[in-house]
Amino acid sequence: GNSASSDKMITTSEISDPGTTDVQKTTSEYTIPLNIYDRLVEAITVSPGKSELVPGLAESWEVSPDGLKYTFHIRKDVKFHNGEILKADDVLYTFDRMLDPATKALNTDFLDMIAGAKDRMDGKANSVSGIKVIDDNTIEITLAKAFAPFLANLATPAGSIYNRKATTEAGEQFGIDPQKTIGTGPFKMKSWALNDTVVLVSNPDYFQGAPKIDGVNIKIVPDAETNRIMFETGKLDIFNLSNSASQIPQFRDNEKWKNSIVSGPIVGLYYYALNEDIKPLDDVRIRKALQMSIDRQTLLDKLYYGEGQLVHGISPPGLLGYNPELPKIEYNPEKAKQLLTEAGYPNGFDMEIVQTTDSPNTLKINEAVQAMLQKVGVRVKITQIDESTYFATRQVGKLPSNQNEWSADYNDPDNFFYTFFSQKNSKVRSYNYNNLEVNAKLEKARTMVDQTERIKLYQEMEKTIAQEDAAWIPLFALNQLFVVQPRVKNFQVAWNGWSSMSYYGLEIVEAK
Amino acid sequence: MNDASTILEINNLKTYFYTDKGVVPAVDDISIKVKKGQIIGIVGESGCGKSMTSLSIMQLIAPPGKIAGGEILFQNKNLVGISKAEMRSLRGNELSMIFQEPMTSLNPVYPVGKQVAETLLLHNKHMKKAEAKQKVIEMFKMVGIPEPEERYRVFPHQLSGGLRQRVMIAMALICRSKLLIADEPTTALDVTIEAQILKLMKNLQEEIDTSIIMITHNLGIVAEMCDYVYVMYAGKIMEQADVYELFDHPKHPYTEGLLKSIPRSNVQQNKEKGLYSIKGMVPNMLNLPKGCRFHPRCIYAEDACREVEPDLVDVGEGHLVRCIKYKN
Amino acid sequence: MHKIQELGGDDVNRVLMKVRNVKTYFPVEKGMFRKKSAMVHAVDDISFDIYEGETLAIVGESGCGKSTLGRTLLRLLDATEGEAYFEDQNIFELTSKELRQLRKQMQIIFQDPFASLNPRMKVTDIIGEPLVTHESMNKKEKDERVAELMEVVGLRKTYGNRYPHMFSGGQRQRIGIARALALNPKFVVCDEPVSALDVSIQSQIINLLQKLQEQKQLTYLFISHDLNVVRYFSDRIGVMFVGKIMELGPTNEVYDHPLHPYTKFLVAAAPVPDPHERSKEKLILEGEIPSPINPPSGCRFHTRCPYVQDRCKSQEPELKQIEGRMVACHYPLV
Amino acid sequence: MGHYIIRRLVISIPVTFGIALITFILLNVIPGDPVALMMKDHISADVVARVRAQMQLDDPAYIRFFRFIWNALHGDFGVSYKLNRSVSSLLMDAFPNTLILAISGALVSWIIGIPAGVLSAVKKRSFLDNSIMGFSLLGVSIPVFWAGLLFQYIFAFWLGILPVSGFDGPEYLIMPAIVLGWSSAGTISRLTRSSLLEVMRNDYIRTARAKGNLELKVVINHALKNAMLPVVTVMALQVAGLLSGAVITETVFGIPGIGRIAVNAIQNRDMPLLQGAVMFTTVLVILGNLVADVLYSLLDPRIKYD
Amino acid sequence: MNIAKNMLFKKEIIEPSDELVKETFWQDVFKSLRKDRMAMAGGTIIALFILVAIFAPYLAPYNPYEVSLDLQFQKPSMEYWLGTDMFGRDVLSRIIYGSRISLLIGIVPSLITMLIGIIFGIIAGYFGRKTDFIIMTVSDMVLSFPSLLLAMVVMYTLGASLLNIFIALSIVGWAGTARVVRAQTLSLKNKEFVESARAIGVKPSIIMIRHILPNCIPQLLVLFTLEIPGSILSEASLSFLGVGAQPPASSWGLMVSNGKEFLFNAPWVAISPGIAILVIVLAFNFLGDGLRDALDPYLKQ
Ligand SMILES: Nc1ncnc2c1ncn2[C@@H]1O[C@H](COP(=O)(O)OP(=O)(O)OP(=O)(O)O)[C@@H](O)[C@H]1O
Ligand SMILES: Nc1ncnc2c1ncn2[C@@H]1O[C@H](COP(=O)(O)OP(=O)(O)OP(=O)(O)O)[C@@H](O)[C@H]1O
Ligand SMILES: [Mg+2]
Ligand SMILES: [Mg+2]
Repeated sequence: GNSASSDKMITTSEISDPGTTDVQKTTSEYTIPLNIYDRLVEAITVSPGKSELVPGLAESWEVSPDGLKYTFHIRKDVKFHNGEILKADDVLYTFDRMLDPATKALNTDFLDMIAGAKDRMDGKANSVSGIKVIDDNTIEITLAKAFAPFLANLATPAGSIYNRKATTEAGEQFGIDPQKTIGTGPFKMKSWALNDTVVLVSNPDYFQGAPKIDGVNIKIVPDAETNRIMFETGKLDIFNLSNSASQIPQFRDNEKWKNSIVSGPIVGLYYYALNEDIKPLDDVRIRKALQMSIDRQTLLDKLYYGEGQLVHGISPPGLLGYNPELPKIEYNPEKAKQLLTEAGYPNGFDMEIVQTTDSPNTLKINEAVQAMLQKVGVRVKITQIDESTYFATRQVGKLPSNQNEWSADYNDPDNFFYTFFSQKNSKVRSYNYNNLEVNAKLEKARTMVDQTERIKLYQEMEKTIAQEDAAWIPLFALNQLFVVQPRVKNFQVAWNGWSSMSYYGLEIVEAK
Repeated sequence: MNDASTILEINNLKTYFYTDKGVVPAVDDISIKVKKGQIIGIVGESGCGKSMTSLSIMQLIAPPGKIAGGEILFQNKNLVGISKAEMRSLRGNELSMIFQEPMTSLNPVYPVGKQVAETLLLHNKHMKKAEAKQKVIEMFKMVGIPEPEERYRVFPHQLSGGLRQRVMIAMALICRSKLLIADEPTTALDVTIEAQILKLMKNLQEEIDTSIIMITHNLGIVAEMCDYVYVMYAGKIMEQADVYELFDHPKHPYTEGLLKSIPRSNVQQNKEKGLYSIKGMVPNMLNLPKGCRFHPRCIYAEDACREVEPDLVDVGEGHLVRCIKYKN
Repeated sequence: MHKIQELGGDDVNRVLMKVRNVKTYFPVEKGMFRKKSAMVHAVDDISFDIYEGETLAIVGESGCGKSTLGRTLLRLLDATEGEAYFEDQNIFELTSKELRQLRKQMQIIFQDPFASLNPRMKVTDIIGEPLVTHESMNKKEKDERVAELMEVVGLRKTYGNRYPHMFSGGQRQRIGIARALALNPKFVVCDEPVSALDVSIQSQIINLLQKLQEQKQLTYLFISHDLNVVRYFSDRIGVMFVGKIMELGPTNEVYDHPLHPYTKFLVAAAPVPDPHERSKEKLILEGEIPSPINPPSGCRFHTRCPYVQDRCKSQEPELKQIEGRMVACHYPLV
Repeated sequence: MGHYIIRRLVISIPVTFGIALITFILLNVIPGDPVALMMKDHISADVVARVRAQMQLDDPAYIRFFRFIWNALHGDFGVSYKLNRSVSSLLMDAFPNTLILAISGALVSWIIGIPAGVLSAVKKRSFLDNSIMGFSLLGVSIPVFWAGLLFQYIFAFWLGILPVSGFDGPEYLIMPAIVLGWSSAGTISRLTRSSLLEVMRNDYIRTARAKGNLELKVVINHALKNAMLPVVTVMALQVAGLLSGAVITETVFGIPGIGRIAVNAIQNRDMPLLQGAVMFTTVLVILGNLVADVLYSLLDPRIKYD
Repeated sequence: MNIAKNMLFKKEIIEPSDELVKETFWQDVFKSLRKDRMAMAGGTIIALFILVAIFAPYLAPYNPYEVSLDLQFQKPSMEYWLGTDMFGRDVLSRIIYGSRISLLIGIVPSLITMLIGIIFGIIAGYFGRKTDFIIMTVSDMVLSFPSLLLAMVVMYTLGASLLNIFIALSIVGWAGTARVVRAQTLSLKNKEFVESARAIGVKPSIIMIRHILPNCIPQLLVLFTLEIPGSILSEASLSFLGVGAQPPASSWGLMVSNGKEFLFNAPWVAISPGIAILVIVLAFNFLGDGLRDALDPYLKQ
């Protein structure tokens, strides 16, 4: 019986099958990894939209004053699902595996700051010089350069720790074959019917105590409406409204469900990227005009039913260093027109907005924005291209303007600022924003050890990038909404959104 | 005229087609009589209503066609208006038919033996299949199908035209029908095969003593097979007579023309003169000429012919003609 | 060009066409999948001459290869082997351009007046098509010529812009004849031109063909299975049986004194339109026509021949000259 | 027959090869990059370049193509980029689901289509004919994703008698099969109708009537078997077509089948997977064709393959 | 009795009597089509939709592209007959304008399909042998490639645009037409009138154009009317998969697939374009069936 009402299994759904649970080989779809593996450090949600780093598999750690050397003390009582005891060697193995070219890992960015990582990746070394096992319970990691968010970085799903023996034995099947996919987490993989269901069962030996539920059925349900009907007929315990924002009012206004909605802010935001290589977007006046011609409040109200708040810079609320004092970007089509005229485009200009073919939600924003820009004379053409082309074009810095979302991997401004505007990433993300001063500051901020100074620097940069240079158009940070069957208790919106949903704390209480 | 020897009597039969272009009087008031053991012939050109006459007897006229009048007395029972069930019990049993196209008249997906047996089983509710098969094989032998046991199982396409027509004949005669309607049974066959089939029919007729209505446009076949002949033209009978009488003393100009226009092998024809031919062509059934329907093609036509439709008059010895020249 | 020995007949008439050892085989396509193992021997080694101005009839039962022969001689089908000379040109060796030229000289009239006219073309265009194809005529000249042709075949010229389905079978056959005659050919293959027609119409068409032959000195290869028509219409007759010519000679002689048993039975089988004849015991040929895919060994007719001898089963008789005629029989009925 | 089948299969080799080539070319002229796609928003130029090299994606196209063909000939269709699994096992896992769906969908379409076709042929141009044809054409005219949603709404939401989505038992099959079957019932019924009408004109039908058969028996015993000949061909092809054509049904009803795999493969530029899926379905269609021909020959005594 | 004397050389004109059928082929077909009520209803609806498409700017009460989020999801009312969508655009106006794209998507690919199919089909059928083998092998490939997937791949390759939809649907569709035309050509090729043209010395290319093509037209016409609804539905499927018509254009398929998510809270957004598709598809089907019935005797001549 897989139905939601039976026993103490939770049934949830995903739009598409993750394909693999090996976090080293995927850069998204972290829900299952988060529940079956643990990390040295964990980022937990302390209150809606707020997170904190807490000890995970490492019960404590020390950082050298120069911020280069990290020493982790690993718990002694942790058992893998296969019965193996966690040792420092497993950590070494895991991180080495990520950097080993044979793995063809996609998430190397999370570890490539470790000393010797580059050589390992390029096949010049057989091990990573910066990782040392001191004893079974102690591991020392040396960085090539100071990297302030390193701990937060390790707390991402990409930092999940594997078991050397099980992983080596599993070979290519690791992360795929449920029986061979071994972690230390509160849940174990039981079965996996591709494109149908993944079943997780609770791990009674979990080092923090067994979960209160028996397990989780994750159904793969590609169609949003099907999802909804499944939820309403009790076939799902949790319904994620983020894929069907249009259903929000339905549930909000529904007597039966309105009290079952769990909502929370997430550390993430919606934005438009502007490619400065494409004329006339190279002109800051144009970019500012665009910022001012979009009525972001209306977008938020009409397309997302007000569930969220506007963002005027780069950091969304909840992110370390979020600046609530930041001046607001106003909606002012008159001024926008004036700016356009100043820039030499009194009659507006033609602009292309691209998006991927199968993202109806993006299309809605784009269509609305298309109409808004039309009012100031900017003629927008929406081009839908397939995801593959989209990313391939973006990678070489040629993608026209596009709307996108970003939610935090780890709670640090670096995850936003550096990701978008560093010299390295500005091209890959097709901004082609080249403010050398900012570039230098970004590199510097990474290595700063003094957190207060560092935050100040970020807030300064935020003003420059988002408001003076208008390098992008921030839109808003949305709340994440879920409708949850009444029998499910303790449901909490993860600080950074659905993709990092942990089921560990959930409980099931059958109503009498 | 209800004497016991008359098996079929058609009186004033009218079969009309109600099409959107108008009414087609395919069979227009014809009367035919068939005696027991007699072979009567119906001749006429294409489209003159021969097949429709036979289908009317079988009550197989499909819409938009309809029997618009007259009666068809088969063994003194009027088939017009008879119940469907009653008609079905007659079809294939007392009254059967052979069609022109042996190639297409057999169902391609069933073995021929089975198709013949079907008729038998349909009309003999208690007959066992094995018995039916036995009878069919006997019948096959009788119609001259070599190796009848093997042939029972073969499919129509595996047989030649002549054999298929034999199967059709076996099917028609398997219930020893009283009346067999043969609608151009040999048109699709070769001369040598045609001769075989005609001979076979004649023999069978003598043996089983059925009556036959032989429909054809070939005067040669009529001369060879029939006792009494009806000549049809545009839905009407123009002349009817004993076969010798008709060939020796054709009275209607149409019959006369038909007989003359056949190139004869036994008469030395004068090539310089050319063949005799009837001018013009068969009229459109939707728009028949006024008066005698043959008058536009008739070399003797007078004014009167253009006005009144002549009656069929008896000129003695069972010879009837529909021509103004003959009045009683 | 080598000299070809002439076959049979007197030398008074000029030979228009010489046919030598022509074979036309068709690969048999079994089922949906083409497996070309067997061949239909539709025309199997046939030789004869056609004289200018004569009507040579070919008779035989269905499937014996009459049409195939006619079509091969016009090169509408490619012969498998053999030669055919039309006024000393081997038509099997012509290039497609030469062939198109030659087509003005030789034409064909088909059996089915329904299938032989393109239902989507107007009568003028049907009759005018040969003119447009071969002569650079302007529209007016063409229309005049078409009108003339229509008149010749007995069609009212004002009906030129009608479609074929508006005509009766006999009229359609006339259209087909007009089309065939448009380029003033010398040689016309008539492939059962009257068998689809009613008796009353049939004689009209035969008369027309005869009239045209006289007026235009046409040579006909007249294919038919109606022995009565053939007897009336042809000068010489060739009797075919399963791809071969069994007997060839002047019509009346062949009819009155058949030398080949098959001819004898064929002639006897035709129903005679005279009831007085019926009391006579008819000669009836037993058995079925053999398949042209696997013709019987020896004489093809031996399986049905009442006079069969052992030799007939193994040795194939050649077409020999006997009493001024050609016969392919070991034991001709002399 | 054996020979025939073998030769048919031999003939289908160029077709299969051609399809592999076409798919390959199509997928290679698109500017997309599977590695970039795998990384999505976390894209990094270095990583992409490195992983591409590791995956031998930078080899010239023809080398990759022949490598693919060579491996495919050895039964190895490679490993899906996106799903990290062997393509063969992915397809083999999804195939039974799709097969069951296709067959039951086809069954539904026959159950609706054939009687509808027969009825409307017998009652040609009557009210009954029009309404039956209308009903079966309705299935064709409603986009599948709509019909699916409608059924889910009615049977799962309102009436609560059928499961919404998934593939855990026979009850899960009912709605998808009906939706799928209804959408192709129109084709079947129309074909049955026209084929039957044509057969009914044949002389042997008149013969059957002349024997004294009941009209119903004439239709069923004499006409239907002949009329079904072309229908059967289409039916076999239809099953083959449904195997890959059920993409949308599979999506709406969450059925883990070949169609969804193929669509995902296209979307993810997952070359090995798409190649595999296309080859797989192509072979199925070719087999479907063959089955159709063989069935035809079994039903129609006139056709013999030897 | 006096038999007519020598008739042979008498000049004789046969009157093609006026009693014989005078209608041309199309008049005849049209006549029997007119009696078919369903077909006529279909034809009328199609004609209406075509008129709507042509006069869209005059008929549409609002600008179909005008977004005003304030008017989001207005229920059908006197003001907005069919309500508004999530961008506050008038659904009726969008349907009216959508008819342009949807009809184009129905007709253009079907035309291209026909054209390619005719060319390849006739050539394959007429020349046979190797030409036939090659063309038929290619068409086999297309036919064995799942059609929706093929269309998707093509759309991905070429990018989503109206033109590319035409191309994608044509690439998918031509093979079927080619098969039909080829079969027809094969049967026509042996017809006596084609042989007669060859006997006259007409060139193959002209035979194909003058004699074979016109006789395929009835069949093609039926095929054409049935191809159109197929294309319209394919576009709806492509829209569902995200590669159909591109916004702000309003094809019915796009409207239906976009509106699907509001089927419960704003059903009017999706239902009316859905009905439009349904009606036009049914109309074409009924017309096609009617044509088939009307042409029936000619298809089998
Ligand atoms: N379905 C129909 N609709 C209209 N008229 C019809 C129909 N069927 C037959 N007819 C007409 O009925 C007339 C007689 O046809 P019938 O088949 O009896 O001729 P026939 O003498 O058997 O000719 P044939 O020698 O060609 O078989 C024809 O003129 C024909 O036009
Ligand atoms: N294109 C073809 N392909 C294969 N076989 C053919 C073809 N044309 C004719 N045949 C076969 O060749 C043989 C001779 O055919 P042909 O048409 O020449 O006969 P025919 O004497 O004209 O017969 P009919 O009197 O029926 O017209 C027949 O067995 C026929 O089946
Ligand atoms: Mg008849
Ligand atoms: Mg012939």
